[in-house]
Amino acid sequence: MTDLPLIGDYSAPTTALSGARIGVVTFPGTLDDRDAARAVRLAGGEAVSLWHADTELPDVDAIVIPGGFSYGDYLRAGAISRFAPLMDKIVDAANSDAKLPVLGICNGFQVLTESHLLPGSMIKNDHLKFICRDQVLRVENNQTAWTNQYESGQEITIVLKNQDGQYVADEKTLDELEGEGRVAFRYVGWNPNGSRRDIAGITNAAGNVVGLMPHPEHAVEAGYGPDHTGTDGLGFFTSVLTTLVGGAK
Amino acid sequence: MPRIVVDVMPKPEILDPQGKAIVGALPRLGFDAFSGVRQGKRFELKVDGEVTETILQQAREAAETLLSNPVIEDVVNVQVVED
Amino acid sequence: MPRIVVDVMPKPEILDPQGKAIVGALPRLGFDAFSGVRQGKRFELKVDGEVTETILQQAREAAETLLSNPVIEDVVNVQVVED
Amino acid sequence: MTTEATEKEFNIDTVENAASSPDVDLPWAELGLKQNEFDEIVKILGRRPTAAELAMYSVMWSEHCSYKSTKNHLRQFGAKVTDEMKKDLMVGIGENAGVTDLGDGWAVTFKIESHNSPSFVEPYQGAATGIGGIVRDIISMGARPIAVMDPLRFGAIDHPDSQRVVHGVVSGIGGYGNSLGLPNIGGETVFDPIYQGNPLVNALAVGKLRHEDLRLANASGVGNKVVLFGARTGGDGIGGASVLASESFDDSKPSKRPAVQVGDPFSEKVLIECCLELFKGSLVEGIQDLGAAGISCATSELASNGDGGMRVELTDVLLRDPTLTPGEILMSESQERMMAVVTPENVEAFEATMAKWNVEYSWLGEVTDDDRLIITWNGEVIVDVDPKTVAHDGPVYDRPFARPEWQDELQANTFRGSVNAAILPQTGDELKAAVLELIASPNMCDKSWITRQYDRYVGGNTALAMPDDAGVVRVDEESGLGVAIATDANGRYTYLDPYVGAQLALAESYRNVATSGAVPAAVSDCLNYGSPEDSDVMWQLAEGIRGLSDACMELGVPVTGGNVSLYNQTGDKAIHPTPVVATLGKFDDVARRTPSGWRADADGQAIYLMGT
Ligand SMILES: Nc1ncnc2c1ncn2[C@@H]1O[C@H](COP(=O)(O)OP(=O)(O)O)[C@@H](O)[C@H]1O
Repeated sequence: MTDLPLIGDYSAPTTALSGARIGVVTFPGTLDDRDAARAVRLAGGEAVSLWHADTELPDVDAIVIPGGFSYGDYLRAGAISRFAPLMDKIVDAANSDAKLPVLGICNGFQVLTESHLLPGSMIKNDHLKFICRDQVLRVENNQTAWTNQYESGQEITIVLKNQDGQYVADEKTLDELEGEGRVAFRYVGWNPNGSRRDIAGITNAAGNVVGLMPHPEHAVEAGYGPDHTGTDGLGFFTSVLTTLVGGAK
Repeated sequence: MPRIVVDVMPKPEILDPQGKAIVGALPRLGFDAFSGVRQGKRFELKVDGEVTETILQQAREAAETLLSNPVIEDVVNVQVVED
Repeated sequence: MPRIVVDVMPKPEILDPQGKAIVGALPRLGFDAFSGVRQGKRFELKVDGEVTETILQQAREAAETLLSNPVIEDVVNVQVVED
Repeated sequence: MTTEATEKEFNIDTVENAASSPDVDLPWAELGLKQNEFDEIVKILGRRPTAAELAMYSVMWSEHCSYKSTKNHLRQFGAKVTDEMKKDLMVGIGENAGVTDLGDGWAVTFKIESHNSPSFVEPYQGAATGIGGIVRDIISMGARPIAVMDPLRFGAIDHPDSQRVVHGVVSGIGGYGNSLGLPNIGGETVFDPIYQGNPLVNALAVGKLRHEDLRLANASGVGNKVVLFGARTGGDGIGGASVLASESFDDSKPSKRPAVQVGDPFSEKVLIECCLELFKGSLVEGIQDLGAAGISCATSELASNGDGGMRVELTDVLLRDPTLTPGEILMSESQERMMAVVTPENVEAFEATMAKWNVEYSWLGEVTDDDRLIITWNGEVIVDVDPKTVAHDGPVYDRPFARPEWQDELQANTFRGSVNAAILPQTGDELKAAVLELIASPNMCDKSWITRQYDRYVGGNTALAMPDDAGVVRVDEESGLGVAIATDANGRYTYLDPYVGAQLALAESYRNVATSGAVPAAVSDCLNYGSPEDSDVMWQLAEGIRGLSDACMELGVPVTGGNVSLYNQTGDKAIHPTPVVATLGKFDDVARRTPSGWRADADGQAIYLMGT
């Protein structure tokens, strides 16, 4: 406790219950990496900081690409980060037989679509403004590495905050996503950014790569989450730990 | 259908954080031929029918008032494009 | 000094929220001649020296990979401009 | 990527040249200096200043940097304090921001500043760079910024220009603050026609640090290196300084200078992380952010607060615009830059940190053993001054002030005391109409259309933000140690009674912090007033400072820093005197915070009214 934790310097001692090591990626401009690391720790895992410029992927069991404005997001959200040396490794690991679980949150989701790990893309919110609110989502697919601790159809409240959060894809892709059950989350009550078919998050076919715009890592600790109480986001992190110890449904 | 293209660029003396971020990224991707990048906006205004001088004049005015912020941007081009 | 201009526009089938906002604002300001607006990006890449075919090819590749996202955007133009 | 001298050769006005050409006409008036001030500079130097020296003195002796009209009054903040009030004060007024001990080896630093007139000219960028500037103040204390707040004053909500200003300012604050990953934990939004041409954009930042990480802006240790890092230097914010083009006495007029500054929050975010890494490795001895007056301020402050002098080569500054003249480089206000002092042993580690974060830097010079600030251009001396005369010994004015003739009438003619009292609502229907009118007023209505454009969750430590009257952030995750902050002001009260109005602003923010459950511990203030050259305004200002300092004494909380924004007026119509007061309170565990906002799930709970 004596030192201020730095970005890229939040790895916890190896006391984690499951022993699972979850990497959290930091790009220049990443903002929510320490929040994601905290969420991993609160769920019982060990957070390992990963630096965008690293050319090797250390020994980790899963990866979170957190939110923020990497490289300022001036060009397109996630456009420049996608080319980080570490991203090549992450793409390979996610596509490998081992199917490394990868969660992209907000800017991380944008990085995943720019890297073609997930289809579609994000454009500016339909109302053109940044929006920060407590958002209700419905869990549409609880079979992924990151959602297995939720009930199918369960409604959860987590934080939404973004500028470029409108999910778009062509109709064919959208139909495919729906048909294959790959829409993982949908906005409930109000669509806060104009996303096609109220899509808040999606998964790849194998269920190891999940991306969503809202922020589960901001809803893991009572007192600091939505309306200062909610902890509905913790399930993402307990899900992946459950997957890793072989206990997924 | 004809369109009027309006190009708006950040003023040369103004810092362009977008261009700066791109110019930093290009060489990492092996694109080493560029010594500077600036990012501006391109608007395409659709016109139903013929582009008269009055309409072009409207586009020029819209470019100066709504489409650009004269404090930090220049309208570098207003031009009719036929498809 | 020559520059290479790259123009990127949102794909026609993708809704363009910025263009939509502009098309709503124009008539309020008395600009009633336009039936649609789309907002894209214009990049100016500075080249020190002459623009060779290799450099132009680099610009085309940068346009397709970094400067645009083919899922939502089209590169509509890559062109050398001399000052 | 270190040093890269400019090719450009100017016909430089050296110290030698100045000594041998005493009669050259200098544009001191255009640079805002008065005859007596110019004479004083000549007296200090024993010769005419060079163009570059003139540039430095003119910006550093401006109202904005020298507090020349308010210094005599502001002294009360330092004088009216007891030992008890100073108990937790680690750094008081005078540094970039005050530092308050929080216990357990933790400290917090906070400060509020204005960015009013730039925000009127270009609302988005003006407000954005306002956030950027105050955040750099916090970093330069050795702290990690942890939250921002934004008290705002706009003109009438239905005035044609308000849309431009309001939406620009709000999205600028969000655009910059959100990109830095700093939660916005509160602020104020007031609409009043009095602010039509002079909106107030005040920005507050708070940071946390371990005691041992505290850094001050001083250059000590002979032979230590001086480095400038972050963004390149452009012609930003040197509008008036273009007259210095004449310093080159040649015909190659510089190219255009930017009318406004554009912020680059990404660069600032990287700068924050990079600075924290420098602090953690103890790689810098002293550090100073570059704000108003840029390199002039950074070099003269660092040198005068240290125990030696400083020598700097100006052609080593990395430029965005190669046509800048030396004077312009000294005055440039380009954003997202810092200056630091590094020991020779740490140079390599410093460079490695810069490389990791991909931040540009250049070594400009070193700390010397005399007490001169010497600035050279290609080796030729263009500035040779005692840095204290630039940074601290600027002019001080006792501006005349007097209670305005109209003040009595204004007070007599208040609602209750006047004929207007007769129209106070009496019947149920009248009361209903009055209530409806009140809740429809833009000042009373829901502000979530603003606050939802701000990220209040980032960092995971926000315990209270909107709709609560105080923002609360946790500082230490293990113990729950934290702070509450509220900013308040009421321009109309202060107009009616400048002394009591300032006290009411303090009382309100103090109450808001106290009711959140925190123990009020420190105050920062942003004094927004009209022209000090108007004796009515000067009286409002004098009364405001006297009122606030008396009240701080009464409540036992010290003022640890702040900012004065003057000349907020259109023609001779000044804004209402608006002293915005921020109170910071301490929590030993933020888990005990008490929300004040009405909550949907509070049905059935009792409501009590306390006090008189
Ligand atoms: N410009 C602003 N920036 C951030 N928060 C703001 C701003 N304006 C208002 N707020 C927040 O919105 C909430 C309601 O504000 P307001 O209506 O002024 O409350 P009150 O009247 O109780 O002071 C408060 O939490 C306040 O901090």
